[in-house]
Amino acid sequence: MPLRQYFLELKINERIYKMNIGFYPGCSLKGSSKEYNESVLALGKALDIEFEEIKDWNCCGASSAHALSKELSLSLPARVLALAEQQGLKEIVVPCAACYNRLSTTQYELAQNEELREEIAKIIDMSYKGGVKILNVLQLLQRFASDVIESKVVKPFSHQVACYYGCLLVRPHKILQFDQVENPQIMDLLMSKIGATPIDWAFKTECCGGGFSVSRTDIVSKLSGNLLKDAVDRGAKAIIVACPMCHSNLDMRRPEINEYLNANIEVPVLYITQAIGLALGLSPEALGLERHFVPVSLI
Amino acid sequence: MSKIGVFICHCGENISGTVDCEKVATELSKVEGVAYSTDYKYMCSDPGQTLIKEAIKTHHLTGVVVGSCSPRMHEVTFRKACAEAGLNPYMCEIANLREHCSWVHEKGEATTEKAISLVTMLVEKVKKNKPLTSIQVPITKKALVIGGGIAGIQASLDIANCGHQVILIEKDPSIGGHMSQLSETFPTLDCSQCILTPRMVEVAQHPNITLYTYAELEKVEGSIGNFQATIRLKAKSVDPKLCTACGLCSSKCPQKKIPSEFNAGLGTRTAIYVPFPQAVPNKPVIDKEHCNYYQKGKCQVCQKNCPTGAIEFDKPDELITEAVGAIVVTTGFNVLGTDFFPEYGYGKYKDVITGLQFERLASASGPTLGEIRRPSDGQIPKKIVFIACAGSRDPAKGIPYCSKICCMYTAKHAMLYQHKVHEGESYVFYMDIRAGGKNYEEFVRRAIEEDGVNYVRGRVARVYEKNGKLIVKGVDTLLAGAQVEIEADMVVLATAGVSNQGAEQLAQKMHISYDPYKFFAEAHPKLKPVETNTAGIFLAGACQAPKDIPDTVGTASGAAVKVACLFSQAQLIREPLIAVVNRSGPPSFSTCVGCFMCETACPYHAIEREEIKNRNGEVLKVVAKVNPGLCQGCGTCVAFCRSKSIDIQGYSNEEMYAEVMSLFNN
Amino acid sequence: MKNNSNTINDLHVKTGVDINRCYQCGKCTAGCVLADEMDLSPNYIIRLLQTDTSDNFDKVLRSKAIWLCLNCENCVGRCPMEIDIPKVMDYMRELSFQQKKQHQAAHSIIAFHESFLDSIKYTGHLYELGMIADFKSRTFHLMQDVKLAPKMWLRGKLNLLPEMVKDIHAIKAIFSRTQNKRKNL
Amino acid sequence: MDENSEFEPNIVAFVCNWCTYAGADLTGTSRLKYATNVKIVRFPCTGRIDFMLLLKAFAGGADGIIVSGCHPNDCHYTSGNFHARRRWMALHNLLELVGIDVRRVRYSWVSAAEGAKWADLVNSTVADIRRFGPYTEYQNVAKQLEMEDSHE
Repeated sequence: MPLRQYFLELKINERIYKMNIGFYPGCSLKGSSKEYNESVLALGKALDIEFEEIKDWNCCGASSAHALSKELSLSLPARVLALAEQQGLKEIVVPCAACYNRLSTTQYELAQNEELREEIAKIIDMSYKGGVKILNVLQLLQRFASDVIESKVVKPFSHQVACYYGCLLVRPHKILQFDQVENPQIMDLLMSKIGATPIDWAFKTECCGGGFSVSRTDIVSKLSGNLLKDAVDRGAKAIIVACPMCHSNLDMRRPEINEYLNANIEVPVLYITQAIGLALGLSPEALGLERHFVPVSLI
Repeated sequence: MSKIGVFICHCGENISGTVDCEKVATELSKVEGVAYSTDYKYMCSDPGQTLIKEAIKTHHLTGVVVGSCSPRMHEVTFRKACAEAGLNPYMCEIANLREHCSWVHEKGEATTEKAISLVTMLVEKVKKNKPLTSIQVPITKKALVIGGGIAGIQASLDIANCGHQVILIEKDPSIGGHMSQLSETFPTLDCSQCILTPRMVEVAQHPNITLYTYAELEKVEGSIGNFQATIRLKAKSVDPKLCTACGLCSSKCPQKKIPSEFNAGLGTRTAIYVPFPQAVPNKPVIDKEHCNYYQKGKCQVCQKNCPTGAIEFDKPDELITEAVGAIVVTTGFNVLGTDFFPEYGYGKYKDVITGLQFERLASASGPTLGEIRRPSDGQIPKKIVFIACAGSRDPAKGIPYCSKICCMYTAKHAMLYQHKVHEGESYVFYMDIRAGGKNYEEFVRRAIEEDGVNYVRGRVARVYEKNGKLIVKGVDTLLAGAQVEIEADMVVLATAGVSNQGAEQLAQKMHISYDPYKFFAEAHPKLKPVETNTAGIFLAGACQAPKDIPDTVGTASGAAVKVACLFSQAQLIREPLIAVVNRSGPPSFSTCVGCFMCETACPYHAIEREEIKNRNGEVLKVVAKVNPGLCQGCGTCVAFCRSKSIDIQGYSNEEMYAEVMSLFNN
Repeated sequence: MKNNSNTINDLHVKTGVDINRCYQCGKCTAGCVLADEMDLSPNYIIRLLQTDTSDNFDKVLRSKAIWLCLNCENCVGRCPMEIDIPKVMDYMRELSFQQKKQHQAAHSIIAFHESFLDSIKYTGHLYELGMIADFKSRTFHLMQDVKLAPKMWLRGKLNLLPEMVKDIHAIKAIFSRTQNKRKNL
Repeated sequence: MDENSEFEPNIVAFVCNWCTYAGADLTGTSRLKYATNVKIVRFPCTGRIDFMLLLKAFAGGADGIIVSGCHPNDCHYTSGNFHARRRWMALHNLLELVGIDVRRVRYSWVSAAEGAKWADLVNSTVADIRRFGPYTEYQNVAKQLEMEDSHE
């Protein structure tokens, strides 16, 4: 029966695409946040998720393009999305929270406004129908691994942790539709599966200073410092993040933060992929832990 | 053959100043069917009316057209005069020569021509008019009041004191409503229960009031003057006749941790319970959802301990039907939850509470016996923050409207706090202070000036806990947007007032309209504030919109007067300007084809279905029938009817066509 | 004092944000992480724009606050009227930049944005080393982070050479097509 | 057109009793002046207005028609004005299709408090219809149809 055949094929296709998920690393993961890239890929391998990188991708423009040009801020991500679509990818995982945010925003804006979609299509000289689903790393882990992680844990990550989502993963909620805006839970849930105890703290979704790392380090020290202090005061032994900007601000800017706080906070900052990787028995080297400025003393 | 009389009024100079009245009368006398035509200085005066009456008698007039001021002024006068002369009042029409002609045009030929047209139009209409008689409907002089809060109590007492029977039903085990939960009341700070409980007792003891608590409306049939209301008396599991209210059952009940509704969740109650000590009636009921026996099949501790054997398990609900002539809906409001405001931490932090919970803390009958103590550890809060508009005026997460009462109760809360905790500090974050009302503004000023409450103009972004304190991050917009951070011990949210649960279903049962927020809609927002669009059903209190106690009591008395007015008549007399479905002899019995477009169009549910049967009792067809008690005469059904089978008396198709076409016949 | 070239109507049309809905509750400012650094608080900026006078519009264009906004979206997430302030900030920044009305204190922030975008323009990616060098030359913050770079290098976090997008013409085309909007780039 | 400057159009207004009729009364009480061309027919509600009556009026020789009732949500009978509006919107296209000049029907809302608005409505309608000239097309067609009917 042709209809039956059709459904059979559909199932096969689904299985294929489940295994092969699109991957957009973004610039940070290729540079200053290499360990995030390494840990995502290592964890993917451990969990049998195969990534297919978008070919010849470009920078999404992140925190700068939208400040100076709306069109540019939509065009750069639009090219990435169009490339993914061209490549036949139904879903792409975007570990960098900034890229995730920009790509999702572009997706939303283009879907809302046909005129704008045509205008952007002209600028990038490519068409984008809007069929690519964008996932952040937490969604990826929740989807593919929430039921298997627990069974694969070999070294429980039994520490008190502060799950830090930052702003870009959860806001704007209207566009991202991810978790609860004021009190997100998914990262807490994933961490508790590997034996960690997530603490209740006050700065889960407050901003770390984001793209001001270079231009206004003073602001970053203040914002990151305040949130780091709250986490430590409440007994966090590690900060868990899913955003390269949060990581670099909390990790690389630690001397400035300590100077601002007039303190010596040594709590390490781990990507969630690193924490889970450790619990699954992956080596610190494979997860890029040695690249951190603040040594990860928990292992 | 019609014999129409035409009477043109000069209205002093008001009409004759620009219209040549004599000419109008002369021209009209030439119109076919006009038997008499004249003009006079003041038609509405006694001699003027006598003129019309005499003419009707002398000339055997079959219809009258008066060219005068607006029918909205004197239609009643002239129709009454006609009736006194033996002419059916609905054979009299008024041509509006003043407001629609002489006053709005300059003197001249054209104005007189228009006046002639206006009178001619109505002459043509009157020719087609049919004599009509008023509709008389009998009235059952007993009222049903739904909801036993202060509105229902007031309405019941007022109606009962007029000498009419009242049935008051209340869904909870006791009457009293939200007002019984309040501590003190603004702007006088008198104790809520002290002024309410005497009224509650009065209701219970009034010979004209039948009180059914733990009862809900099941359905309503019929129309104004003659409703049949079916009421569900929920099984109380306690025989009130045997129960002596000794309280032994409650003290022995093993289910002790049920959040008390009366204490807004701040205290607990048992499964067999009296909601509060002053409850009326003061007899317990068993809450089946929490009772061990009803849920798990065993326990019956209350039954074993009851000295009078009053506990009766497994008794079914009872349905009773009551005939009533009018209904007053006083189902009140509800307090919005604040789960949708995660930034304020309600539900997460024990010491973030709602305004209603604060009322219970401040009330002498509350869980802390009137001391302000925070729920988490029972400490007296040294610093307290009140957040106004927690839900109100917030289209994004809450409700767009202003809940009206929050500004006042927040001022009251802050004041009560300052009175009870002298060394305490209180802050109110507000956007606007809406204190319109007698002595209201003075009350708020007192809170600020005498009691030292700190009013901060701005909203709060978030509340979080740190080291046992609630950190409130707000703003003072009057300081150019300076951020304000307060380490508070307790936060009180001025939660919005919303419609009660089940309001929509209740409205649908009674066919009354409601707004998008499920508050019941009054017939006219200004001039009919306690009526609904369904004749005989009235509204009072916060089921219409959030209201304070004075407004609630005002509308309750208003609704009671409307009921008393209705009951003061021997029979209900209504204008016959209503729709009718034509009827004829066999074989068709009516041109109505039974499409029931009229039924969908009618805003009053006045269209009923009538079966036409042959002699053997077989149904030939189903046609529409108008319930004259419900029809208000808008005529929307007439325009919808495809077969021209429904028509409206006084504005019938024939009459309106004649009126319009008279303009073009020359 | 109405001015035809910069109006809130333009703002409404181009961003879809209707700032007339704002009733000045201040919740945006209350939750803003940078409000105390700003010369104009977010709710004050909206109020200035609401007046729709060219003076007040200009005041916003010349403010430091628009450049400090991090687009963390705390404000819009909690706004009872769902006014997208970050979008307004983006719009005002773009205009301020076009009309060369940037606040002086925003110099380093804008320099960073320009270096960032330049890097993308020429490589298609963010070439961090190049960008930092470019930023330093723009701001003369020559000594900034001198200790950081070697540490990053040691940890393999700094690529010496940029990784280029193969189809660099496509990227350049995107830049040139959006160029007219960004005269200064 | 000059030849039409002397033309006095014949206009009928179908209004509801509760809002527009009362509004027109207020125009009178306020002594605001307007053109004499419009004659008001009182209905209980705009919902009552059978739009066949409009066609009849055009066939009879009306040059323009005003339909006016309560503002949305102000209807004395809750929803009659909505029914009227919906009916008008449906009919509007149909009339256009069969070639009736729909500009000659003015649909409006005038409340009991809008005396001045009523005067404006009448004056602007009269000015418009005066500009359009006498409406004879439909009248002729209707007469033609009537004749054909009577021949059969």
